[in-house]
Amino acid sequence: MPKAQALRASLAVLVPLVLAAALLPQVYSNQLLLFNFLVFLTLAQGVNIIYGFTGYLPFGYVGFFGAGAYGFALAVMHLHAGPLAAMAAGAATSVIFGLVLTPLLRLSGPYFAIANLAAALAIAEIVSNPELENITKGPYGVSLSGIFNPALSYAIAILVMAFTVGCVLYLRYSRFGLALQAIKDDPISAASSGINVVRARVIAWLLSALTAGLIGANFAWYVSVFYPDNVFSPDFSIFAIVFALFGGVATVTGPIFGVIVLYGLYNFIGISTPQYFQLIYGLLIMALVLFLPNGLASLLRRWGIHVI
Amino acid sequence: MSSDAAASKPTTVGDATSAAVAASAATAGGGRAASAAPLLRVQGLAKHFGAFRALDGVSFDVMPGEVLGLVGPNGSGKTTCINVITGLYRPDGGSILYQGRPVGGMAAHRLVHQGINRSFQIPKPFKTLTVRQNVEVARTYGQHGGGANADTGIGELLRFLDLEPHADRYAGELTSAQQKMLDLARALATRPKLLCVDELGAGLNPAELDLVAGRLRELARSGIALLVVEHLMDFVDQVTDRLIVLSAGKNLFEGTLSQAVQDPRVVEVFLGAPDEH
Amino acid sequence: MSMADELLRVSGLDAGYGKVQALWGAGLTVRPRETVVLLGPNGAGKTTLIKTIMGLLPSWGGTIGFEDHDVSRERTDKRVRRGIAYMSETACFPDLSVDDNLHIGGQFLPPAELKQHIAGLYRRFPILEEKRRALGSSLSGGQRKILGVAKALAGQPKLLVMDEPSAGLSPVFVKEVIQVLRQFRDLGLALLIAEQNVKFLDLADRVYTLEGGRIGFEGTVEEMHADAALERAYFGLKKA
Amino acid sequence: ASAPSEIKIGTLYASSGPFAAISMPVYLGLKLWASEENAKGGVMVKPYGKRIPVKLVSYDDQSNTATAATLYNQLITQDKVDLLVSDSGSVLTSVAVPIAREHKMMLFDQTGTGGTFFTPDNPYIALMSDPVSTIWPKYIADFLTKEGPKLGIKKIALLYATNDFTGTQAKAFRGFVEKSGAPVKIVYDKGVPTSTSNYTVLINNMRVAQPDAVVEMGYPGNDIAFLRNLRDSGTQFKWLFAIYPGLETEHMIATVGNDGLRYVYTYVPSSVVQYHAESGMSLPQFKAAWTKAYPDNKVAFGFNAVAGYTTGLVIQNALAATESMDQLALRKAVFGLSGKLKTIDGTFALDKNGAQIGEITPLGQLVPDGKKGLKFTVVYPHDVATGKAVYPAPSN
Amino acid sequence: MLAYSILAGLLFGLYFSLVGLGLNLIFGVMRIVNLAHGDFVMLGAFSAVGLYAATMLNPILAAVLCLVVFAAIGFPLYYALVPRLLRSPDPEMLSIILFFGLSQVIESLATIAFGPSERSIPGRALGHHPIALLGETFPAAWVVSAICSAVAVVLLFLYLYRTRVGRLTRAVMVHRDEALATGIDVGRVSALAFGIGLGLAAVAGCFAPFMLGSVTPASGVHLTIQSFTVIIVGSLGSPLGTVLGGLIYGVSLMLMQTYFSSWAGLLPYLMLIAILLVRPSGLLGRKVRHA
Ligand SMILES: Nc1ncnc2c1ncn2[C@@H]1O[C@H](COP(=O)(O)OP(=O)(O)OP(=O)(O)O)[C@@H](O)[C@H]1O
Ligand SMILES: Nc1ncnc2c1ncn2[C@@H]1O[C@H](COP(=O)(O)OP(=O)(O)OP(=O)(O)O)[C@@H](O)[C@H]1O
Ligand SMILES: [Mg+2]
Ligand SMILES: [Mg+2]
Repeated sequence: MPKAQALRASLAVLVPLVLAAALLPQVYSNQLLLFNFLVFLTLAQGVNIIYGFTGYLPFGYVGFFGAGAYGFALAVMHLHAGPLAAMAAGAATSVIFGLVLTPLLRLSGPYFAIANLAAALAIAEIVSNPELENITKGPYGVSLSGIFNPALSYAIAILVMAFTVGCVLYLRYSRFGLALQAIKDDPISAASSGINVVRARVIAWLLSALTAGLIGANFAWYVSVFYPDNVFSPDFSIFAIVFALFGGVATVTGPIFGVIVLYGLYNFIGISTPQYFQLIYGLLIMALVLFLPNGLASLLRRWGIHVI
Repeated sequence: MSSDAAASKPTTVGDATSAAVAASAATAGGGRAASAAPLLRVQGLAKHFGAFRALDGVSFDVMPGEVLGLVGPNGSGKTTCINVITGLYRPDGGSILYQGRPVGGMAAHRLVHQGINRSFQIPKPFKTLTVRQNVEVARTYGQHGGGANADTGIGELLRFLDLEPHADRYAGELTSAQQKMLDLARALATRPKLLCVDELGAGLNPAELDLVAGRLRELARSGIALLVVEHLMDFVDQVTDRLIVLSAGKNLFEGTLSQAVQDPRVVEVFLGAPDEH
Repeated sequence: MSMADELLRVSGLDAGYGKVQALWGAGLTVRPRETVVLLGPNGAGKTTLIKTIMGLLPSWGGTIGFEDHDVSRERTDKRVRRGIAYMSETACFPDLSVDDNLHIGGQFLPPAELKQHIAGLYRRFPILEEKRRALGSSLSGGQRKILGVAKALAGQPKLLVMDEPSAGLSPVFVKEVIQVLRQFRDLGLALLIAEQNVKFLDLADRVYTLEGGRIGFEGTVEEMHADAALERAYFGLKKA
Repeated sequence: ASAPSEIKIGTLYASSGPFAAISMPVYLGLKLWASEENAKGGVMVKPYGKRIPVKLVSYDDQSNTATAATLYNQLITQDKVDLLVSDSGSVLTSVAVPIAREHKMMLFDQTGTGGTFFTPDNPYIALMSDPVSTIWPKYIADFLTKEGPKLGIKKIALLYATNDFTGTQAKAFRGFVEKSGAPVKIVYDKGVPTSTSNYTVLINNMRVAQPDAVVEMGYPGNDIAFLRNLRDSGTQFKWLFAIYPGLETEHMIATVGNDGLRYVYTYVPSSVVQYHAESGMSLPQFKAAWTKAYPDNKVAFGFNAVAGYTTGLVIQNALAATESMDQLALRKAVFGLSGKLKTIDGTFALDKNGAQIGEITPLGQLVPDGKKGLKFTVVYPHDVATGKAVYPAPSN
Repeated sequence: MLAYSILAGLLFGLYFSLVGLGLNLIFGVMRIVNLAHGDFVMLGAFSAVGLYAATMLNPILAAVLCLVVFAAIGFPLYYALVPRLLRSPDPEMLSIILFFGLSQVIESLATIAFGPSERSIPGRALGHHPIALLGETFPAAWVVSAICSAVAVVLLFLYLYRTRVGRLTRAVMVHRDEALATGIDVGRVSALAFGIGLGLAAVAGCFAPFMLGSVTPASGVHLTIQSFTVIIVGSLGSPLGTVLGGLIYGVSLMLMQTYFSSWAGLLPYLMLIAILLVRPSGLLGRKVRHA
């Protein structure tokens, strides 16, 4: 892939995204809504990294998110770390969790998806176990009001999101990304093309763990009071996956559109017609799968628009 | 293979192969001296699937630059043999020496870097990548440490295997036969010294078989040792120097085809009684 | 169409994949009890033609007539019920027992009739009788093809369509398969076979060649040998 | 200042998901209060010196905390509500705490009893109804430690669901018992996941420990499963406490059945103690109003419904007393009610951090009443007691 | 205590194999991940509750009724959703989203219809007195539910291995394309399997009030996860595996409750992971040949 093209693409995607994220709070005061957009943009791209480029559907993706959040919380509570150091700790926790889970990559298709879900539920169970109260505060939730700082944590979230999108851009335009797609198509052939399949997969896996961990830590920082149920809620996984798939995986812009459109609609419905919130949203998702199965990206392609 | 490609044969093949296999040309220099040390030595190779013994003590040598035919009835263990040699399965017994070093159970991609590669009986292309990208990937990661400039000689390689017209189609759209050629192209892109081809001829008509046979001989001449699994005897006759006949995971026979057709056991389990007409 | 002497009549058939057209106005006929072999370089469109005849690929244009019906718009299972059996590359269900495979092949026959018909098949193929409980996947490549033929025949078709039945078979099995087909041809079964292996021409009453998605030559094997170009294209240099 | 046409009260509810069951009654209770007051032309708002209708601005968070967070923010930043009322339960309240604080909004915390919410450095929260979990189980402990020995209760079994609500109470209970130094011992002490829906084996294990008294603490789902399994497996304990038979009596009767509830000890909610309400409706009135407003009893009437209604009453009295509509002024007004306001829910009292320490619900026992019915006897503390504890529970 | 836990585990497990059965059938035939499975179980439960409240109908009869009704509902639902889905590029994964949407719809409709709070059926509906089993006594409802589950499993087994359609169903399970080529009306066979799958889910639901104490419209999610644990452990597409998975799940859960109660929630997940790491395609899964 020509470097120039990659560069152009990166600018075309990152600049507007970051600008929008940075400026919107000036005009729209529900910053938390914007923050959640950043969270889901990052998570959807994280899903994109692992599912879009290697074909593993991370059904328990929230495990990384929660690990990041609790890594953050533990660092603050026990090491009295500053927010940024604590975020590093959160990311590290998530990556370590990812390392522990690498054996799951031996599984395929739904087996992986469900095993990953199980892993996420497992870590949630562990964290929320009252016998670990002195460490994790068990089910009683953590309160980090001391370091509560919405403005700064929002700014950092923009960086995390940008970093994640950057990773996807790299995969989209690098040889490594091509290798990953090759593996996705046929691991055996990939191996006999000289690709170290296991290593490549692990790298992608840990990369998506890292991004989820970062944003998880960031989330913990932003809300600063939460329970295990908050940060390990399966909704995070499902939303991220739905957004990514709807937008179109293995592209950079697909998941971005996915989040903007779907999460936008989600909040719109939730605020405009709360009484039928769940019903309408459920129907909407079904309709999208049935009538737009290849995601938005495919639609654009059909209209002859090149999708980055 | 489209017949027009047949026209552009003799010239391209030369430089294509030299490009494709420059790396290995030195090692064997085309010579097939029986005295030379074997490139690959398989001894008492065993592979079990549960209680079933797919390979049960198979032994043979492949000399540098030699074309060895590996034939046998369906289910006799030919593909399994290749799978084990190329690191797809770890052996359950016996030894594999490559250039004198044991490589049994080594990871597939490392064997590729060492110069062992293969094509698949049921072709396995990267369906969502274009033909060119398929080869690019192999060229990029095929040598140790990766790095090789992705697009050197890819054009020649595609031309050499008559894939150039399809270079920018998705591999998933090719016919099985074309996909087999793509497998071959990918293998060659990694500059192998030992190349195992599994039933390249299946589904080709005699004219096409002649063409493919020619290509394989080209490769052999440029110094690549070939292990050829095939059921079509005319093809085997054209391509191979020597034959190993497997039966039920064991060596049944070793020698030339002309000797093989004399051997009643080979005739019984593999060749079948000569046609009445 | 007056089909008295024609079992299958394909005319002006177009088909392809997505936007890529692979078949251009192909036409052919198969008469009752007749064996037709379809030759062609790879990529010519044999598989496409056969899959379209079976309704596994949508036809873009043209007609497919079987007996007195236009089946071009019918679902595959309907066509099979009419008596067009198809043997795919997979040939049989690898994860089902031989017995299951045969019963599935003849699923739409009345149970009693199917029972004795299958018994008949076992008599004809003792090798399957031995392995009736074994899984398809445990059979060797050749045995699988034989099971495939038997499975196709279990439905008592009038026409058996096959895509490269000999691909990947060791010589002994190729001979076996040809034997079997010969038997059925003699029993009055019409065959349409896409093959590359010239040995199958011994069976053929008529031959079609397909090139670049278009029917080229049509005629008998003798006529084919008479044509030098075809000779070279299909029988290779050695024989020429 | 010119009086606004309406007082905007923002709140969330969970119509679906795990918290729907405890959220909806609270929400409907609050809604009922609003419509009652509006029928009277609104609530008296002191700064404007006149009655002003209240408007409930409410969204559905579907038990999803991320969504809840955005919606709380929506209420504050977009709808610019005058008062912020949190959703029911600690989990859905938790996200509101920092948000309210950030925007300097007084959070009317309905049933979020989580200990972590109430910190000296956060003036922007007050708990309306439930006692904070850390003191709620006091009377259970007192009864077992003070009266227990006389009745011959020596061994106690404690089984609880490991969530904030019941986990904290179990912890508190354990603490009280140990501090008391009474000759009673906790011989079985296990926490189970809140998702536990099957207690048969646990019950059997408890039986093996031969406790004289069993304390089971869980969400309604847990209590229902526990009591049903207990009855179905034919086991009976001499003394058994569970939370929801008291808090959601009708609901429990509907799901567990009378026979499964006989002689069970439980919190006696306002519903029986009949606190004489100086503000708002008395319990019978409220019950009547409820059945009138929600004839299709899809949402269970009980303690949670009362809690929602109480929230309304606190707001009403705070508005009547506040100097201005400024949030800190409101806080002052709310804290001003502490110890004075007497509602259907008993005395409203806050500690300095805003945690509810008003009525600690007494301990009562459900005893057979007539053929199939059940009635409460309040057994502890003595000053409100209406009868003696039946121990051991006669086998039915 | 040990004996009791194991016995209870077996009964409970038998029930959970029933809960997973329908999900597995649907996956086996259509390679569709029915994320709304638990919600159909929930609907079955509410039907039983409603029928009992209205007419005191015995849950066992309710189960029979549900099997028929939900199977009937399954047909149109199949044709509305699945064919379109199967035409999409990656049906297996897209099905996850589609049926997630469906589960949302079902849950919300259920909430609108029944309200959010717990509903149940008195335990005596399935027998008044606990039943003694090998010296231990269990709730009658348990034993009855377990027996009904066993019956359902056997019936499904007979359907698959003793009937003509069952044979075709297995054919579609093992190789959809070959089934098409062989002239099987894959659509009809699948629709049937889909209906039966939903029917089984509903049947399982009819016993849920007894096994789970009560149900709410939100119960679906947890049930779906548990079902997946069960069928993955036993390996996808294999009804026998489901039974095995169910029993293992039940027994280990009960043992966990007995010895490390607060960790009980953790166990099923660890077990699932452990088993998959040892046998990547479940306990009864066959190894796939790669080349
Ligand atoms: N992964 C596997 N699992 C189980 N059995 C296997 C596996 N791979 C091969 N076998 C069995 O091992 C035997 C040898 O298979 P193999 O494919 O090597 O034979 P072959 O000589 O290549 O046959 P053919 O000429 O038909 O390709 C066969 O019986 C096959 O069923
Ligand atoms: N799935 C597909 N998508 C797009 N194009 C395809 C697809 N399958 C085949 N084609 C194209 O259609 C043409 C005919 O293919 P077909 O498989 O019918 O040829 P064939 O005669 O069967 O070849 P072979 O002898 O190798 O089987 C080829 O050009 C091929 O590239
Ligand atoms: Mg082979
Ligand atoms: Mg073909």
